Amino acid sequence: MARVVVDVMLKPEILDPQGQAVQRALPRLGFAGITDVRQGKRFELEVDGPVDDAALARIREMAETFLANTVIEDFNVKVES
Amino acid sequence: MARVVVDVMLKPEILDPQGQAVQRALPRLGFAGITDVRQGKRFELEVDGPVDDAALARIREMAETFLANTVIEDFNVKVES
Amino acid sequence: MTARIGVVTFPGSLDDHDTRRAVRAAGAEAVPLWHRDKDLKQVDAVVLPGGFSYGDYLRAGAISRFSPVMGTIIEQAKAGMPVLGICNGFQVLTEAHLLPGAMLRNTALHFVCRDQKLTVESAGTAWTADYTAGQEISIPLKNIDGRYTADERTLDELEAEGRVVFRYATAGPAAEGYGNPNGSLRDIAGVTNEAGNVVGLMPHPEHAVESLIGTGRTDGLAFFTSVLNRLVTA
Amino acid sequence: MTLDTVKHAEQTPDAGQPWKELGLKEDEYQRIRDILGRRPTGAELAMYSVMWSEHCSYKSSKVHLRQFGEKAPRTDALLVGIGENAGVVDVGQGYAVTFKIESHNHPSYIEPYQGAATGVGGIVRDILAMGARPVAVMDPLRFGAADHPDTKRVLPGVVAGVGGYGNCLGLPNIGGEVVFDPCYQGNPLVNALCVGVMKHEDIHLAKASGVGNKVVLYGARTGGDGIGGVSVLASETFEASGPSRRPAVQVGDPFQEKLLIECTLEIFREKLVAGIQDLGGAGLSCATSELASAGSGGMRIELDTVPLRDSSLSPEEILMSESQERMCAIVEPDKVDRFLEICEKWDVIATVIGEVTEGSRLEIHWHGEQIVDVPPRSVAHEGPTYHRPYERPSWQDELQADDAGALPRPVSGEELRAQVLRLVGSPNQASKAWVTDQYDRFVQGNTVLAQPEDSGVIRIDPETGLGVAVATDGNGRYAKLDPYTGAQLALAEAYRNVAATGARPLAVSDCLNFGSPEDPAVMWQFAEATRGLADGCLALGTPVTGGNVSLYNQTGDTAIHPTPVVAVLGVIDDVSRRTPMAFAGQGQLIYLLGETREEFGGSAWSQVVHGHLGGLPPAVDLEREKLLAEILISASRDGMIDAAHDLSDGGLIQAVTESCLRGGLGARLVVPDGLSAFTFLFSESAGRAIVAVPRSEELRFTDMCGARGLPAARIGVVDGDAIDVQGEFSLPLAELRSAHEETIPALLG
Ligand SMILES: Nc1ncnc2c1ncn2[C@@H]1O[C@H](COP(=O)(O)OP(=O)(O)O)[C@@H](O)[C@H]1O
Ligand SMILES: [Mg+2]
Repeated sequence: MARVVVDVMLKPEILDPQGQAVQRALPRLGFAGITDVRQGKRFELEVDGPVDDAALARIREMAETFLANTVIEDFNVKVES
Repeated sequence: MARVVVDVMLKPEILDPQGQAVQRALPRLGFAGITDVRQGKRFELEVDGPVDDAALARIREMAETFLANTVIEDFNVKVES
Repeated sequence: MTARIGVVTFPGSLDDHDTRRAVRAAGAEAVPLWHRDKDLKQVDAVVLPGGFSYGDYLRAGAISRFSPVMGTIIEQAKAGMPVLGICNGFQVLTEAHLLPGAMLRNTALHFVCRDQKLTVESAGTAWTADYTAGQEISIPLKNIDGRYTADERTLDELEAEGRVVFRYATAGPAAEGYGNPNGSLRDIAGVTNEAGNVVGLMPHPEHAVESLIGTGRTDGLAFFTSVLNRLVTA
Repeated sequence: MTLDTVKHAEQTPDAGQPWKELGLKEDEYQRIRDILGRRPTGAELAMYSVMWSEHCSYKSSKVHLRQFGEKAPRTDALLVGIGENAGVVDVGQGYAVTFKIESHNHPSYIEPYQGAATGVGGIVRDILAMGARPVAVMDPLRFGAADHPDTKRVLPGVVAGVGGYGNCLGLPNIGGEVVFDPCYQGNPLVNALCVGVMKHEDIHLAKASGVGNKVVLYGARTGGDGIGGVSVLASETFEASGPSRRPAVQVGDPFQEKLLIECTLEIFREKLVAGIQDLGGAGLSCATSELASAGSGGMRIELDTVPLRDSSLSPEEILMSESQERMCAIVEPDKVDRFLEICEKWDVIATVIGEVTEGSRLEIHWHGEQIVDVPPRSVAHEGPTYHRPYERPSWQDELQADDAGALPRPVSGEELRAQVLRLVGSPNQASKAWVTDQYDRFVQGNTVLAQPEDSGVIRIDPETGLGVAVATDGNGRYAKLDPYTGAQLALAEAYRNVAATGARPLAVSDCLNFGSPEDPAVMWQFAEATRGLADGCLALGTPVTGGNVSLYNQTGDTAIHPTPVVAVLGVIDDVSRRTPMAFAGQGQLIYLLGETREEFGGSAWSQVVHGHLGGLPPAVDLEREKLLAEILISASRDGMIDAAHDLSDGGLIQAVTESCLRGGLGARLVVPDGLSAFTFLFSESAGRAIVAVPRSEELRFTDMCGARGLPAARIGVVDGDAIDVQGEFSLPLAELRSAHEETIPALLG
C-alpha cells in the first residue's frame, strides 16, 4: 500500500482571498515576516498495488480531469516515501 | 525569500466528508485501486529572511494556534527546496 | 400540447422542487430527471437547479458533472437543446465545459444571501427572450462559490460575442441590492454558449415567481416563459 | 484485552471499574449493580454512564421540568407532548407541525464551525424522526463582548457553521438572535431550532414493538466521534482535552444528512417504518435503549454488524460513539427489502443490526458473545433524579436595589439624539444582517417572512395559504435581575413577536441555558425560571412541547446570566394576511399599543449608556399580552394594519428605527401627554407594539382597541426621510442607517 499526494493550488494569476485572509490576520496574531500566503488543497490517496509509471499516469489523469479544474488550478503529483 | 509549506489534515479518526465524496466518485469515473482519500489544506508561506530554527518554531506555533485547530486537525511544516 | 421541461435532481440538489414549481407557474410541464438515469424522458429543455450537489465537496459541481444524466445532457446541449444552469447548475455547466470559465470562493469568503439587482445584457438567448436588453431585474442570490472567473482572452471574447447575459448591477446602494456580491470578474452574473441555448447564472430566478414568497417580486418568471414561448412556437 | 462479557462480569464481581472517570457517582454505580444483580460489563457501564449523564438524564433539572406537564394549559392543539423527540402541534387542515430547540454550547466553543454545524444537524434529525419534513431552522446565539478578540474567533466560525450546514441541507433560516455580553465569554450559547411539517397520519414515534421486527441502522458509518463527549464533556468540568483519547468534537457531513432526510421521507411515504429514532447524544446507547424502553418487548442487537469507519473501535466505543448523520428504524421483516432499496437509491448505507424480541431485556452481542443484558427502562427512563439544594443568592437583593431609574438621564434634545444613535448602533441593537445574510432564507420557496422580521413565517400549504410563524427570544439581563420574571418576559416577547406577524400563538419550546447546578444560587435561578415559564405558559394557554437544558455554562465559579431561550410557534390561516414590520405606506398613522412605564432595569439603554445592570426587569402582565395579541391578529385578519413591530430591548425608538429603515421611509413622532421624551423613547415596558394604520382604517382600528380596552396612542405618522421627534430632535435615515448597519461589519468584517 503506497500513498500518493496530489497538491492542488490556484494558478498564480488567480486571486486567492483565503490565502490573503490568512496573511492579513498574521500580524494581528503577532507573526511577522510572512510576505505571501496561498491556500490550496492536499489530497492523500492510498493506492492499492504498486505505484508504477502506469499507476502514476492514471493518477495524473485523475488530477487533471477531476481533482483539479485546470481552468483555475495547477496540480502536482508525488509519491510519498 | 524561502517557501515554507504547512499541510493541515483532519486527524485520522475524524470524519472527512470531502475525502469520502471524492473516493466514492472515483470508481464511477473509471479510476480503480484507490482505497482511501483524505482531503486537507495546503498553505504556501513566503518567508522574508532566513528560515532558521527560530523562524520555523514561529511558523510551527502559527500552525498550531491558527492554521490548524488541533482538536480535529494535525499539521506538518516543511521547508520547500 | 405544452413543452416538457426537465429538472434534474442530483444528490444534494435543493431547488429542484422550486424550479419545477416555477416551470409550472410559467405554464410548462415539469419533468423530474434523476441523476442516475441517462434517459431524458423526451423533454424539450433542461434546468439544472441550485443546491449543493455532492455537498459541493471537492469543487461545486465537480462530481455531478460526471453523472449519467449529464452525459446525455452534454450531448443534447451540443445539439441545441435549451439548458439552464442556476447557481449549482451553472457550476456544473462550467465544470462540464458547456460554458466557459470557472467558479471560485466569494472574495468575502462568506455565503451571501440577498435580493440582488441584475442587468439583463442579452435578450438573445433561449432563456432571456422575454426580457429586454438593459432591463434591471431583482432576484435572490445565495452562494458561497459564486466568483465567476475566466482568463482575459475568454472574457474579451464573451463580451465581443454578446455572451455575457447578466451582470450584477452596481449603480446603486448596497441596501437596495446593488453591487458585485462575490467578486465576479467584470461583474458577470451569467453567460451563454455560442449558440445561445445554454445559459448559466448564479442568482435564482425560480425563487422570484410569486408575489407573496421570498422577496415578493416575480422578476424571475420570464426565464421560464422565454423558453416556453420558444419551444411552442418552434 | 479480553472481552468483558456478561458471563465474565458474573465471574469477576470484584473487578475494578472506571465508573468515576465516566462521570458516575458512587451511589449511581451501586444502583447499577443493584439493578443488574452483578457488576456491569464494560459495555453496560458505558451505556449507563452516558445515559445517566446530566445531558441525557436531566437528573438535576427534571424535578423542575415536571411543572411543564403539571401546569400544562388545556389545549386541543397538542398531538404529541413532552418526552418524544419533539412535540407535535395540530395546525389545522390535517397538518401537524413539530418544532424543538436545542443547545450545542460547549462543542461550539472548542470548534466553532463544527460545533455549530453539528448542532443544526442534531436538531434536524430530531424533527425528521417525528415523521416530518424539516422546513426551517433558527439559531439563537450568544457571544462574549463584541470587541473581545476571542469573539472574532468564535462568532464567524459559529455563523459559518450554522450556515454551512443549514444551507447545504436546504433549510431556510428564518430567525434567531445574536446577543453579546461579557458573561458568555468562555461559554458562548449556540442554540438551534428546527421546524417540521407533516400530515397527522404521518406522525412517527420512537418505539420498538412487534416481536421479530428488524432494527435497521442507516446513514453514516460509525467512527470514534464524541466518545465521552456526552458524559464527560457536557457535564461536570469542561475541558478541551478530556480524558478520552478519542475526539470530543465531531465533524458534520451535511450532504450525508441531506440524503438521510430525502431517504427517510421516501421511506415514510411508503409507510415502511414502525418506529424510528435519530442518533444524537449517546449514539447507539441512547437509540437502542430508548426504542426498546418505549416499546413493548425486548431487543437484541448484533453490535459487530454496525458499519464502522474505524475498525479498531471497541464495543463500548461503538455504543457511545456520537458519529453524526445516523438514524435507527424498526421495520417489519417483509418491508426490509424495500427499505434497503430506498437507502441504496439515495446512496445511504443501511444495515439490519438486530431485532425486537420477546421478553423485556436489551441484549447486545459482539461476535456471538453477550456483552449487554439490561432492562432498557433502567437505562433510558429510570436514571437518577437529584433534588439539588437551591437558594436565592445573597447578592440578589443588592442587585435589585440598584435601580436603573436613578441613572442620569439625557436632558436636552441633542443629548437624546446622541444616545439614540449610540443605542441603535450598539452591538446588541445593531443590524445583524452581517450574520443573517450568510443564511439562505429563500430555499424551499415557502418563506413568507424571515429575519429581521418579528417572526419567521413559512407557508405550509400553497393551496390554502396555511402557514406557521416562529419566534425565539431570551434576555439574560432580565433573567439575572429576576429569573422568574425574566423567563416570562422571554415567553411574552416570543409570543408577541408571533402575534405581531399576524399568527395565533399555539405552543412553546425552550432551551434553558444555565451555570452549574451544583451551585445553589444557579439552581435557584433555574428553579425560578422554570416556575416562571410554566406559570406563564399556563396563563397564555401555550403548552411547552419540549426543549432542552444546558447546564455547566460557566467559567470557574462564574456562571453565565441565567438564559432561558423561549420559542413560540403560531399558526396563520392565510399567509397573505401576514403583517410585515416595514413602514411602507407614506402618510400612514403610527399607533403605540400598550402602556409605557418608567422601566429601565436591564434595559439596553442602561447597558449602552451606563454599562449598568441592576434594579427590576419590566413587569409582566400576561393578560395584557393576550389582549395585545388578539388585537394584532384581528387587525391583520381584517386588513386594518399594514405594519406591526413589537417593542422589546431598546424600546420604542429601536422599533421605530427598524420599521423605518426596513421600509425606507421616515416617521414624525409626537411624545404623548404624560410621558417624558426619554421614557417614551427608551422604556422597555412589556406588552407593547407599534402598528402602521392606513388612514381609511383608523376609526375601525381605534374602535376595536377601545372596545377591548387596549390603550392605543396615536404617536405619529410615516413620512419623510428622517425620524423626527417633535420638539426634541431629527435624525436623517441615512445617519441612522449607517449607525445601525455598520457596527457589526466593522467589528467582524
Ligand atoms: N443568529 C440569527 N439567525 C437568524 N436570524 C437572526 C439571528 N439573529 C437575529 N436574527 C433576526 O434578526 C431580527 C432582529 O433580532 P432581534 O433584535 O433579536 O429581534 P427581537 O428583539 O424582535 O427578538 C429578528 O428577525 C431575528 O430573528
Ligand atoms: Mg421582535
